[in-house]
Amino acid sequence: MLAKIYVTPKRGVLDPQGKAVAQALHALGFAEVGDVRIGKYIEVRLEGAAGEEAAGRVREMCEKLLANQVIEDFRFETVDDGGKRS
Amino acid sequence: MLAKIYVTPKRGVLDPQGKAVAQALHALGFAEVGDVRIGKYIEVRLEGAAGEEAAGRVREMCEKLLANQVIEDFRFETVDDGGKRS
Amino acid sequence: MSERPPVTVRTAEEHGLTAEEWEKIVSILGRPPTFEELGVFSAMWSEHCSYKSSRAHLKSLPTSALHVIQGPGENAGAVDIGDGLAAVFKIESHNHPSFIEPYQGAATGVGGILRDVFTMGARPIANLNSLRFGAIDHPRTPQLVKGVVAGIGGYGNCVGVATVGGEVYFDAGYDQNILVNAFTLGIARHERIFRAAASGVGNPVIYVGSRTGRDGIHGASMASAEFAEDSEEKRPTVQVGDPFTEKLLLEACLELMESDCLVAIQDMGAAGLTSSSVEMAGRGGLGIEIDLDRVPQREEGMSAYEILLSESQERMLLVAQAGREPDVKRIFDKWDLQAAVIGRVTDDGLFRARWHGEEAVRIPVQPVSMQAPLYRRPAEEPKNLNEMQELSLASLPEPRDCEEALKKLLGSPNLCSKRWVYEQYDSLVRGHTVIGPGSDAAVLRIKGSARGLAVTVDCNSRYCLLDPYVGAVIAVCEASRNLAVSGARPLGLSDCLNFGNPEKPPVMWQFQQAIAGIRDACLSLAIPVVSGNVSFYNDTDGRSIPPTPTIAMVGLIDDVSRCLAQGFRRAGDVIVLLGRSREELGGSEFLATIHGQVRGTPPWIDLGLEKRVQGFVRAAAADGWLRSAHDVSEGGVAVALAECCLASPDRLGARVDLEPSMRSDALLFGESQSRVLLSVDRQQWPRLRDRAQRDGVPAEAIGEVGSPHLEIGDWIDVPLDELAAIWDGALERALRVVA
Amino acid sequence: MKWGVLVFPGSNDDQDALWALSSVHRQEAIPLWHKDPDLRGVDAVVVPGGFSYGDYLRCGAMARFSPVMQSVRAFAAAGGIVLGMCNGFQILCEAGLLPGALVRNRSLTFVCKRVWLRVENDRTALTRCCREGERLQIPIKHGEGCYFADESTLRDLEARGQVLFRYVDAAGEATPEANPNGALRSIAGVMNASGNVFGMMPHPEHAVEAIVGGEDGRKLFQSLIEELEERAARGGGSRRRTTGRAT
Ligand SMILES: Nc1ncnc2c1ncn2[C@@H]1O[C@H](COP(=O)(O)OP(=O)(O)O)[C@@H](O)[C@H]1O
Ligand SMILES: [Mg+2]
Repeated sequence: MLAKIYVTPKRGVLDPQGKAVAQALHALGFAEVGDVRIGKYIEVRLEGAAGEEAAGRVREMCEKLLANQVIEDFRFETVDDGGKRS
Repeated sequence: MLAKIYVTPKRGVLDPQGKAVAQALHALGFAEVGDVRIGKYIEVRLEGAAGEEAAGRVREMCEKLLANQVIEDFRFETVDDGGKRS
Repeated sequence: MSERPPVTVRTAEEHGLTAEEWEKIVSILGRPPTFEELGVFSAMWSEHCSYKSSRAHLKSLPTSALHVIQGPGENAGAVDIGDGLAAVFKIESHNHPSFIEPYQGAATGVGGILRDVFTMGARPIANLNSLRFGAIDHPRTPQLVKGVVAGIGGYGNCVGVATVGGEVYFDAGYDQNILVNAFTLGIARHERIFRAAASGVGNPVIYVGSRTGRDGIHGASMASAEFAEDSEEKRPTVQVGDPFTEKLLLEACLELMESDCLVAIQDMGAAGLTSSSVEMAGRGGLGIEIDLDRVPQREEGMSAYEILLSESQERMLLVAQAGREPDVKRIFDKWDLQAAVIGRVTDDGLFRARWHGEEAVRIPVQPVSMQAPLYRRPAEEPKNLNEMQELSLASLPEPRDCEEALKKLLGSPNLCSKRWVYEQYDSLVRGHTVIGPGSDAAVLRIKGSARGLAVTVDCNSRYCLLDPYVGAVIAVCEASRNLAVSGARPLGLSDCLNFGNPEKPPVMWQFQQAIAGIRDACLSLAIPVVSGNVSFYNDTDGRSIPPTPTIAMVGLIDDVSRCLAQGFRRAGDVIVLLGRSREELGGSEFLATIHGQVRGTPPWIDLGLEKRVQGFVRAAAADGWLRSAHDVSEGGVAVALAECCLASPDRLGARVDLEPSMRSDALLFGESQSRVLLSVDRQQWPRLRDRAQRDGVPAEAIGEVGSPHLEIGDWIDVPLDELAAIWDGALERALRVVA
Repeated sequence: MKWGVLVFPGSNDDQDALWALSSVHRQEAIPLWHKDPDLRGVDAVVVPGGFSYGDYLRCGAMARFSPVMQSVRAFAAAGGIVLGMCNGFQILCEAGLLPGALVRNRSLTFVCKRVWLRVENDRTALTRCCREGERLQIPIKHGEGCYFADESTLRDLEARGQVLFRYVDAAGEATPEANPNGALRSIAGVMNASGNVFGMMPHPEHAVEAIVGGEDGRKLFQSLIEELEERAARGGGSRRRTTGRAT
């Protein structure tokens, strides 16, 4: 199984990375660009795990390690891809 | 419109962060964790843009700036969320 | 601004103000404050901004000397360093934010102190940091250390200011309350030192830097919950640092200071826009009027209260000459920064803030500072002090194997190499670094001059716990000694007084004792205090941290090519021990590491001898008589010798003999003060000995440099490689616990 | 000779490069502001270290779009000498003027220390005052200095002598322990195929004075100075004498 995890800066928390990229895109002529927010995208392969229980474990990983909940939110989805690499 | 962009390390490119996170997860008792790969998740809000053309623009942003194709792959999706914040 | 809740004494109490303070506010205004005004008072009268518990005591510190250009009271202190230049410096704490979010807390701590220094017109050339963490095996420690160190590096490296030194200690007393103290040193030309006093009625007040968000709003969390329907939305958020913007701000401000448009400038630190406005108006004896709607905002729907009290980073407030707004704007445009005129200087002595066309704040400026509360809080010696000070050496068994003890000490987190920490810092950028991290003090050259500056930061909080007066005396002496062994003469110090809750009489007692210690040491060594910071309320669950009066000190070297580092340089040199060794182990690292005890009284210190030793080393260094110098501190002579070997560029060992005049553990590991290890050319030694005798400095040749081993009498004979392996990687090994 | 040192917002070692060139090597050296495409007639361009534009997305990713870089591209295409150090190396890779990319250090931490480099090719404009196999002690300071390129690129680089320096130990061996960032094949610096664009992670501009950490970096600047003088003496003719070695 594959867990796809999205970690994003919390609302209201300054995102200097996003700010800088928005400015750069404007400078490159992408005038239509509004807000940009940059987070992490993490793929975790899980051996032999499945279903509800696996989801619970992924949540735990996020809470314990992958997201810094003081400044970041996270969400995730799990896909059963038969063990193939994405 | 909102573009959700995923930038991931190319296969074969070193991902020391992914390796370190996998190790840390093991140490925390998540024995089921296999490979971990860490990339970027970028949300770009696009004002007044839509459809095919917007997608073309997003592709251009990725190729020009958001991903370095020597080491990274990208993919993206666009969602019309009526201009709401995600 | 309709439908606002009535502001009462209860609201004030929720803002951390007392009933008497509330009465005072009402009498100053002649009416109850608005909600925004209450926010302003609570911020300005907080311990952090008003120093209400410490002010009375800080007055006793010596702050003047002929070379002091700016003492305490401005954003940073400044001392003359010759050639028309001044050294501008200050240390500041960022303890609580770093415990909550170590990376960002430490990063924004560095950002804040950098702004304090460049606000004065100085180009920052060096950063230092003083860190205290809990026990190394406390489950939270590794993450805190990694986060804090990465944050300090992440910010300083990106801004392009070299981080050249610091200290790191581990002690269970900081398990729940780490300390992150950051220091910046800058250089300014005398005539370009800027101050934060507004002047010129009608001059524009200009906001520059990042937009304002809801970051770290003081006291707002509970207060706003009452009237906000969407309280989640308005919760104060952690401050995230943006070092790139800081770099632009630094360059833009320094460029602006070269022009003649600038009247006054102040960074927006604690209590943000409010305190910078009130302080600039207050120092100039004038008023300031601002329009909150014109403040660049990051988020929608911010309230007046939030804009006034936001602590968003990387912002500055300045007063420019009327009519020069376009020049100011041009400079900030060049650096892609915002500059918004948000108000003007007035002659009415009021701080007024308009919002949505109404006046939300109208406060007389002088009373906010002049009538700020001032407390002489009760002080009382801690009940367990006598018991802690008891130590009977007779009951301690002497170590059977001193070599084992040395190895254990060198591998202990407090004495091992801090390389893992300082390699994460760019210690070279801008090319001033003559001696970087890894010696007693860092040494920086002054470009275009033969001179150099030496900087160090020191405090042994174990000594301060056992006797805060003596501990503080030693902190000042050790800092000064670290400068002396680098060849420098101290010019001034900046202190960061980290203590527990001042409302507790034992904490207040520790504080008063420490101040007295700093005062006496400064008077004796003739070192003025030119800036500083007090951090109270470092307690968690009713437990206070050990008193930690951190001392950062800056010194001058007339010929920087004569500066000294601690490592041995040449085989065959004579090793000389200066000072007197006593049989004392109280509060030592040896006692803590080998016997697991923190007790006894700190080492004896004789300020007269201290002064003579320092003067002697400095003079000998200036005359080029010495090859290396190192002060003897934690771990005693044995550890100091090992450090001289390990810091030697060629990893030279040493053969040493010590007169067995006392217990072996006290002889090898005792921490008697005012001692220094020198290495000198054999030819030079007789001359040096005579000079020492003349100067009343005990000096003894104890051995010789050069051997692949460190040998000390019959006690120790160990290959340097073995010591290096223990010492070098110890911190990394200890921290490589689960990420 | 006249040197231009690019200044981006966030450049930090620009002052060090200017100092090394003007105060130490007695060259004429001027800053070139990123918004201005005019190279003001310089004979060589230095892309300095730092954190251009904060390096918030990827190191060097944004700098390459600046007006000055468009001119540098043309300058390089015409055979002009361009040297990128640290962030400058990252920028040149991002701009496609040098092959490969620089990724996060193996340790995941920033690292600042003096390292040993071994000169791999002494027939280049940057190394002509060195001997092949010679060791230089020069500091590094970066968080993303791990050189990466795909296998075939690496093979080409090696075959054409485009690898300039490798990280080595005190004995001159390219061991894994001596590799401070995990760079593939211990590569610390490379040049382009025509031998006029150079990139290296170490900072030679921080190794030009004994009092602040050594003088080994001087040889590299001296090499370029000699190259430029020789070119000038030839009347700006063929700019291609010391190019990549075809082995
Ligand atoms: N947090 C830190 N940041 C930078 N350098 C540090 C830090 N901690 C320790 N160092 C450096 O490591 C060396 C040893 O530190 P320390 O044992 O505290 O020295 P000393 O006892 O002489 O004051 C010093 O050169 C110091 O500057
Ligand atoms: Mg010391």
